[in-house]
Amino acid sequence: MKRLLEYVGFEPERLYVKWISGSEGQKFADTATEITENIKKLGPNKKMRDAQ
Amino acid sequence: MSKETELVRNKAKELLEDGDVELVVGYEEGTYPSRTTPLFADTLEKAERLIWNPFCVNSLPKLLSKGHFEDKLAVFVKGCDSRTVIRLLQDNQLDRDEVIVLGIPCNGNVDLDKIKDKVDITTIIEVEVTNNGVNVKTEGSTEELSREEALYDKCLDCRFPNPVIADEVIGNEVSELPKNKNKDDEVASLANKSVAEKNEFWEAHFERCLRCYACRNACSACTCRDCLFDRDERSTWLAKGKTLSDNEAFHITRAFHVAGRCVDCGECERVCPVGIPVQKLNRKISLDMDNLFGIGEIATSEDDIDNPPPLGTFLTEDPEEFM
Amino acid sequence: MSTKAIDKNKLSELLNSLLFKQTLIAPVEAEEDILLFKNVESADQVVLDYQNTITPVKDWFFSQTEELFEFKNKITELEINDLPATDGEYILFGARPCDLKSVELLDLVFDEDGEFSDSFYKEKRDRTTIIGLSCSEPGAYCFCNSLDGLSPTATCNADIMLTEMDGDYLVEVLTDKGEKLVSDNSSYFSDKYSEEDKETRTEEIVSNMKLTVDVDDIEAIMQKEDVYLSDYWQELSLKCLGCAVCTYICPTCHCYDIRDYSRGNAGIRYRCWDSCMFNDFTEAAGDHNPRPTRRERVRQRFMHKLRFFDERYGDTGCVGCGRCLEKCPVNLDITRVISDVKELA
Amino acid sequence: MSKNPLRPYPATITEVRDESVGIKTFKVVLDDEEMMKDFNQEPGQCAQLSIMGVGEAMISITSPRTRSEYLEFSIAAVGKLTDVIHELEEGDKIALRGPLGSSFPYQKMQGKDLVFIAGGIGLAPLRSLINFVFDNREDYGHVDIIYGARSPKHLCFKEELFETWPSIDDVDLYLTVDGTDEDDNWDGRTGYVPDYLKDVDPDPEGRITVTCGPPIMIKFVLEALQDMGFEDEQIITTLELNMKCGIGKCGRCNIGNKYICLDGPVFDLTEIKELPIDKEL
Repeated sequence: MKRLLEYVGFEPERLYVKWISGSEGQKFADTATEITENIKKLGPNKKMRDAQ
Repeated sequence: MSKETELVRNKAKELLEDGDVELVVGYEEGTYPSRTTPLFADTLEKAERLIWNPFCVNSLPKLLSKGHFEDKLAVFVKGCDSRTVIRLLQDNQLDRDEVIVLGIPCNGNVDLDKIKDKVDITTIIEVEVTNNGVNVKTEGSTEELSREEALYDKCLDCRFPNPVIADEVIGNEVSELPKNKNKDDEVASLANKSVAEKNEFWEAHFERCLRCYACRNACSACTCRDCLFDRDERSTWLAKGKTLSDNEAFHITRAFHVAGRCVDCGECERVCPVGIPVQKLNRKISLDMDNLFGIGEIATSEDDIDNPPPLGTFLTEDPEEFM
Repeated sequence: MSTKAIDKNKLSELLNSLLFKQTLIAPVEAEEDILLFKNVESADQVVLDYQNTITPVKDWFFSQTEELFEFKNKITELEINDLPATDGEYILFGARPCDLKSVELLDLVFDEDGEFSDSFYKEKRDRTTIIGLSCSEPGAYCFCNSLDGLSPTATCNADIMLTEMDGDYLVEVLTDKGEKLVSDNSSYFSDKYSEEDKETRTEEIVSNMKLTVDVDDIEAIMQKEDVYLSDYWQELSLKCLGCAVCTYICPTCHCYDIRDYSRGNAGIRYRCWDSCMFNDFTEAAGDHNPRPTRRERVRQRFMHKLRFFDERYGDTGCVGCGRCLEKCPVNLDITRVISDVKELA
Repeated sequence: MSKNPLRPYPATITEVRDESVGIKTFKVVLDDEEMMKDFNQEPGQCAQLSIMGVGEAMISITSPRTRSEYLEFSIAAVGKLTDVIHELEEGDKIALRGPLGSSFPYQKMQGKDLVFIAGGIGLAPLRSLINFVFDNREDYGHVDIIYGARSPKHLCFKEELFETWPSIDDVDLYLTVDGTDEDDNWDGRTGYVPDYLKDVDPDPEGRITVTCGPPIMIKFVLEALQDMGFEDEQIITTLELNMKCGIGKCGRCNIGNKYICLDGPVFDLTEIKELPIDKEL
């Protein structure tokens, strides 16, 4: 999926897929923080902006 | 009458006469001798209308996948179409015992859109396709064209000129075809472009999409009776309206749905009225699937019928890029 | 009203000058060999020697997707508002006679007098001046000449009609709107041609038509019960893929769907093209479907074009543009259907 | 700019009544008073009801214009939109446009005896005409109402069936149910509507019949009426198909040269016989 989205012109950083077990609370929090920071750096998505 | 046409008619008549089948599915002349249209011959009279030439392009097995036919039938297939047969058998859309597959080796199909500026397509009498080029004979003259100038793009990169499944092969086997085009290289070169360039490329194409769903309806892998795109009233993420993002969502979703099931027949791209390079999407997915699951080319022999598509099964050794 | 002439190079000057004041919609090449009517920014983009665009000009008057109104809703509050009306004037340049005729037919559907006149269609129609362009070279699948009142140079409801001559265009000024455009830009036009010149040119062009079909009595034949119930439709439906190419590129098909886009407490209602070829088109609640198989759907399409449209509006619903037979993935050919049906009767 | 024919107008639900199993009746008033006063629906006409963000459906107006201060709709929950409508309560908003479609030929019926034959929710479109007739009682002759439902619980408009209508002069009511459950306190007839019609056996002379119900019931009623000697013009029914625009353009409900939403839903049998139909609708 990541590969295809990248191919059609999405920034690859916009899609995260990660396996986190229910017991890995810290890993989940860290991942969410990491994603948020990266997305902030990327700025708003320019693709598919005309969606209603 | 060409030699192939004669063979096709004789075979059809023989099968109908002997009562081996009730119906023979082939092609007849369409609007012009250079245009063909499917023919469902259930009588000897109709079998006399069958033809075979390099204009016999659309995939016939797809027309049989609706469960409309109760009687035993025979169908003519080219190499690409024969992979569709395997695809449909994998999905239980065809019953192997009820279909006689008549394979015909193919050198490539002629694209009327490509040659219409060079010859008057209404006057074409005969066309011969060889490894070296394409000779188009019209009422007035003979035009010698290169394969690139005359054949469908999908045929320029053909890896299966001979049927991979057939109860009988009619005509001589084709030796290896010249590679006039390399789709995989095209995919790679597009993939190597910048995010912005890729975006621009696809948006220009998706913007034109009419959402006529010809690509879906012609697709060998699209066999759902009830397609999600017809059920969009129930989904909130993909609207029927034609906007760039809905068009884009449609194409990305469709590409995923055929992942590991696309047989690269190229019909999607051929039937698109607005020239969207659909196959460039599907081929990318096929290459990714091979890369991830090592499946290579799918639907290349009768043995593949029992190989389930990789995304339809789970194996513990499946790759997990996200762990 | 009057016949004039315009030089080829002056035509593009004229288009460029019109562009300043009005929006120009004209055939452009969106991709190799893919011609579409689009908003044009410069006359250089306009393609003059094309045969048929992929989508017909109906796309301009009856957009594939049209927003109908906006709403804000909560359970006990509801506000519905029309969207701001379009303003400005438009010029539709380069419509071929088949497409011109189709606008005449769509007028019967959308622009009728009465309370249900389609305001969206009508608004665009009233604000658009149509400059038609005769076909100099009919395409391989064109058969307009077989239909009543149509030919590669028919003016139909154009305001101005151009016909390519040797080095220039014969200009027919046909309506008040056309008259206004020509008098506002009189320096571009000269008085070189007469009606006779047009007739001569028409004969010349017609002689190049490749495809003809005899449509005489087709409506009466389609009315016969035997024809309606014939096995022919079943046979024909076997090769149909059930996609909507034929209906979406057809200049006279006018079916649409109505849907809502909504997010939170607000949204819009829009309509979009729909097709009688889709299997869920007539499906009602409870999965009841009066056209349950491809047989009924294929029959409906041809019946509607060749019989029902005529019965209701007094004109055949086909304009002979040839798009459907050319673009149909399996070449399901309306000219062949017409001759086959005649055999049935 | 001319009026947007696809735009509905806000309205308020002023009453919700449970009618029968899965059917509710909604009393609706347009928020714009002028518009409400001018609505002026003819008996048998429909309106498009919308819930924004969900969709729109053509529903027959079950109240007559002689009671012009409100509009009533009896709705069975059979799909996405009607399910949402069923959740609405008094005071909630809905959107509405209309009146749409053809009406019963109530002028042609004047001075005639009338037979109404309905099954299940098929009584809803007839109810607007029945009440219109009763509000103009002296213009019409004898009235027979033959009505059936799956079970006593499925009978709609019970108050009118058992109280209002029987008390009106020169009216005969014939009620029947397909079957009963143990808890039904039913001492009336059990059986199908077409059979009851045959037993009632109305004389075709000077009579007009109006029927609406499930397709299979309509089929047998039409056959029975013709057998009894009714002419095609004396037999009036309503057709229903999936409709969208309601104004004869979107193509969904096209049969032959007719659009059911615009030229229908009311047709007499002469008109129906002219339509190209190769199977039951």
